[in-house]
Amino acid sequence: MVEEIGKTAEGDLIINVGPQHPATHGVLHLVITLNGETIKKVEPHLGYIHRSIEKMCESLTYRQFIYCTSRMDYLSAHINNHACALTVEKGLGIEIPERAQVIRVLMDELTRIASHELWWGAMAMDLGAFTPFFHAFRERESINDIMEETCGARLTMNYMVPGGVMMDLHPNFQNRVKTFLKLYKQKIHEYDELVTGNIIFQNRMKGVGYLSKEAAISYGVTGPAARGSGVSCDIRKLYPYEIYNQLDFQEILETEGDSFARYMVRLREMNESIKIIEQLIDNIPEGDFQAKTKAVLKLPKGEFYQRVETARGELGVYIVSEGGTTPYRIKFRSPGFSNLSCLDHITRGGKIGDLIASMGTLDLVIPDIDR
Amino acid sequence: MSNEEIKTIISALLPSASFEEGGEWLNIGIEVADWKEAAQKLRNYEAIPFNFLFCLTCVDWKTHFTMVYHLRSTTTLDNIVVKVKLDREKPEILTVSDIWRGAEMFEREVYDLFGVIFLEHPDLRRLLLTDDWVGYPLRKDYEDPINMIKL
Amino acid sequence: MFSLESLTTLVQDWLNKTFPPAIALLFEFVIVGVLAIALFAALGLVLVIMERKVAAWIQIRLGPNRVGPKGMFQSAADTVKLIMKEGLTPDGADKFLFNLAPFIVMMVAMLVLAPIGFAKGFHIWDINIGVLYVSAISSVSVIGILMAGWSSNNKYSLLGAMRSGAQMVSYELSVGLSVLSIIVLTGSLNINDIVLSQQNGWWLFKAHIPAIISFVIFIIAVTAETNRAPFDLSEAESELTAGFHTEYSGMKFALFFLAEYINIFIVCAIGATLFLGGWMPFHIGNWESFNHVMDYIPTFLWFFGKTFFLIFLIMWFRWTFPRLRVDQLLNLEWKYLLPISMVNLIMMTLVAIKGWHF
Amino acid sequence: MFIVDYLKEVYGAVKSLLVGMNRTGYYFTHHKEIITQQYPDNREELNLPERFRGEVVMAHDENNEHACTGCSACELACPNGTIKIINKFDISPEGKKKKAIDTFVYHLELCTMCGLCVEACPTNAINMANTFEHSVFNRGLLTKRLNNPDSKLKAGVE
Repeated sequence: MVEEIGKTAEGDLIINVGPQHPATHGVLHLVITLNGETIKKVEPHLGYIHRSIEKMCESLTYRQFIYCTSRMDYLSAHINNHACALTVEKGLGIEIPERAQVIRVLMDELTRIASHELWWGAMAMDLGAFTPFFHAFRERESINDIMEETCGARLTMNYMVPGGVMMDLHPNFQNRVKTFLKLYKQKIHEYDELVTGNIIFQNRMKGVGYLSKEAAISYGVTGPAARGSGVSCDIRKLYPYEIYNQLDFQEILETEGDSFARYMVRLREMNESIKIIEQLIDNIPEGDFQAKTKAVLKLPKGEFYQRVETARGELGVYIVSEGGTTPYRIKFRSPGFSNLSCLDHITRGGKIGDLIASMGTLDLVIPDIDR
Repeated sequence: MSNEEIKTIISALLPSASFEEGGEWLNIGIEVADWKEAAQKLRNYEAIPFNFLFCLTCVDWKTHFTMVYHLRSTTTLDNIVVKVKLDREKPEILTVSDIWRGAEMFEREVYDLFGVIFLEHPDLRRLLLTDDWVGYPLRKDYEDPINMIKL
Repeated sequence: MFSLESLTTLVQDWLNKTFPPAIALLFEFVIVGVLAIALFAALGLVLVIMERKVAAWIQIRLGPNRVGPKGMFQSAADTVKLIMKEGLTPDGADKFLFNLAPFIVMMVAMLVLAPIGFAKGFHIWDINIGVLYVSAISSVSVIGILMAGWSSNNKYSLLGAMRSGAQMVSYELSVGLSVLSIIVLTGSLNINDIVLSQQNGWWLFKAHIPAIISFVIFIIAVTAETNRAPFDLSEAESELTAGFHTEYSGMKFALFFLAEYINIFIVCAIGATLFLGGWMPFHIGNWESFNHVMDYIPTFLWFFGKTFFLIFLIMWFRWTFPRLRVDQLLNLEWKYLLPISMVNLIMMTLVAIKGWHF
Repeated sequence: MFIVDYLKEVYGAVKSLLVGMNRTGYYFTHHKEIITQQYPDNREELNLPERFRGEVVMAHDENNEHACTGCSACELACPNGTIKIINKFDISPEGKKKKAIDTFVYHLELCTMCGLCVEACPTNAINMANTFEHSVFNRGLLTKRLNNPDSKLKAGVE
């Protein structure tokens, strides 16, 4: 049986999962080859939401192109914008005020929690439990309200500008965040009661979708998916940006490498983000929220690469500048793209249900993959 | 490890490599013919195994293509950038998908958007665009009369 | 005790007096048919709105609240919508079987209704092998599901149907064994006799531990047999889009949908009859006055109350648990439920022989 | 000890299921936890934060005057070509020609509400309004003219 896996034979069932399918959360198209219920091969077909953002950005100025990246990984839109702003700042060589840095980190961590909340609900829904989805949205909504109040939008915030943030924090911000922290602490134990401790859920997750440490590195898997396999890859720790090196938080690592490990990494990561927010929320320094920049930004000739840790993994922004007002070439190294590449590897030999569980724990956002 | 130290190590490892100054990380230029062998060496170098290919892309310089490989070592956390110049008329390079398996998808994407042919690639097909798409959109001379955004 | 027996005998006597026996029988068939269909329609409407409200409250939502007072007519509006929709038949489908399948599933659901005692002296057919009849007929519905899955000419449907087949064949065993453990106590397959044997208390309480175990197994197994979450593998939404009824639309889909709810109602009615005394009011041993007070509540209310409680339990499962994987589903049956229910049956036999029950 | 392990496993499984049912049962009985907002009915109490970006508007004061000088900074800042400024030349009483805005065209259907135009505006002539119910039956209605007819530039704004 094992040697047959990966080869197609007569009598195999070839099924198109997607582009419209309840479990792919978007327009991912997987062509799976089945022998009965056993998966022999999974082949992703991409491009259903390809907008050629890289090409579009070549005709946008350094201020304008940031908004495009909110539409890539729309669940951590803030962190995407952050990466772009950082790259431009690196090119310009400007220092940004400390207040702006703290605001950025706070927003990043709020976004990370919001993204993981949504993932948690969607993950449970993939496995057939509908209720957690709504419970996760309750907490996520309060983050969205905070975002809306300060940034002016709920999902595609576009709050970052090169040199800082677009506007100062809303006066209510600190109170709202503290209310959220209180709500979160009241409700987080429900996550364990409803899903984590549930025997059906554990059976569905444990030992499913095994990704070894070597394979994770070889496939370029990053983020919680790789940390579930014991690969230390948190950019916030390895290559700290902004004020992350002054903060006290842990890089969550699990070594099992199965879906449950990836699940636990994300749940524990939310607590780490809460820890970061608690450290910062009462210590926002006074000062400017934006550094003084020229109206028209021109990056010097050269190449600039900056990576940040989004909720899904390592996002890299690679700008090749010819000295003009627009990037000559821009490349987004999106975390979902690399994480998707290991899907075939981890699902072969499993059941259809395992495919759904593994895919859920990779936390794929399709616009991020297609770009 | 500083860029200079990596430079000495790499120049011992790959005598034919050229180095480019500037930039955050060490830029290494490698000829197309030597690329596969150099990639093997970089991957399997014991002191600093560059085992993590975190970004693979291509830049169209109108006269030639440059393949850009960003490599990282997960043990020592050192980064290098490897650049391989390609002929624009006949862009061909050996695949590295057997060395870093994540490269398979990246190379398909580059093939799709730039038209670079990766020799010995296990499954070189269009990834994002439809199979019957004409042209390679990320090339600088690509013109699409309908869908282009011109500002 | 409030009884509907007088009503049924009255109708029968009047019909037999007025018409020749053959025509009277025909009239009785018509009345029963109309009543059964009316019950189906009413149950469909009530259970759908109930499910949606239960789901909404569990999920901290309001649920349907626009059509009618508190949204109570929502399912009627949905029915109208489903009737108006076009019932598509896919090109590659086996058209005859494709259109037949929903009716088979529906007919099975109707047939199982026959021996159930809705109230004292109110049932369609007081058959002496009632329980056997129910478990025999209810397994026929898998034919309808297989038929639907195969004839749709869709791989999702086929996979769903195959899963459903494996699931029903296995869980039938547990249902049978847990029903059997009550039969051991009553010594009769007649549903009326089973109800009457619980005059001085329901079997769930009278036969204590083994009865509770077999009740739990029964609830789990019937949840699986009616393809309800967490055992809804045959229509596993996130895996097989909609499983065996992926290709169905309009009223044909509605029939599957309705049959699912009718099946839940029937298995819950059987569960209520076997373990909770059917239409029998809540009696405790020989506390005459207490029992007498309980008798004032009409028997059909008792029956429907118990049944709906069990239905609520099954809905509660659905909105709490994730779905099992297909091999875990079969593991659960063959490694856990079946051995436990076999041991339990032996215990129950011991209890019955030794008279260790109340 | 196989039987003991088996029973422990069954007990643990059943307990974890009951814990979950307890949680959902709590929400089933506690209706005050419901968080649904009945959207079109709660229009009155719906308070959007003042920074919410709904659409670009141009503020006019009671004299029908605005602050837009027609410098087209917003047009340049917009990533999507949402804004188009058509200028005209006013003749001031002294007989001097002066650039002024004729029409401020705003394509709502192209707008992504990024707020870059508001950031770029040197005179704070435009700002983001809180309105969000933008659906119309005719796409043409989404192309808006932001300056009122016969409106003038506010005195003192350069």
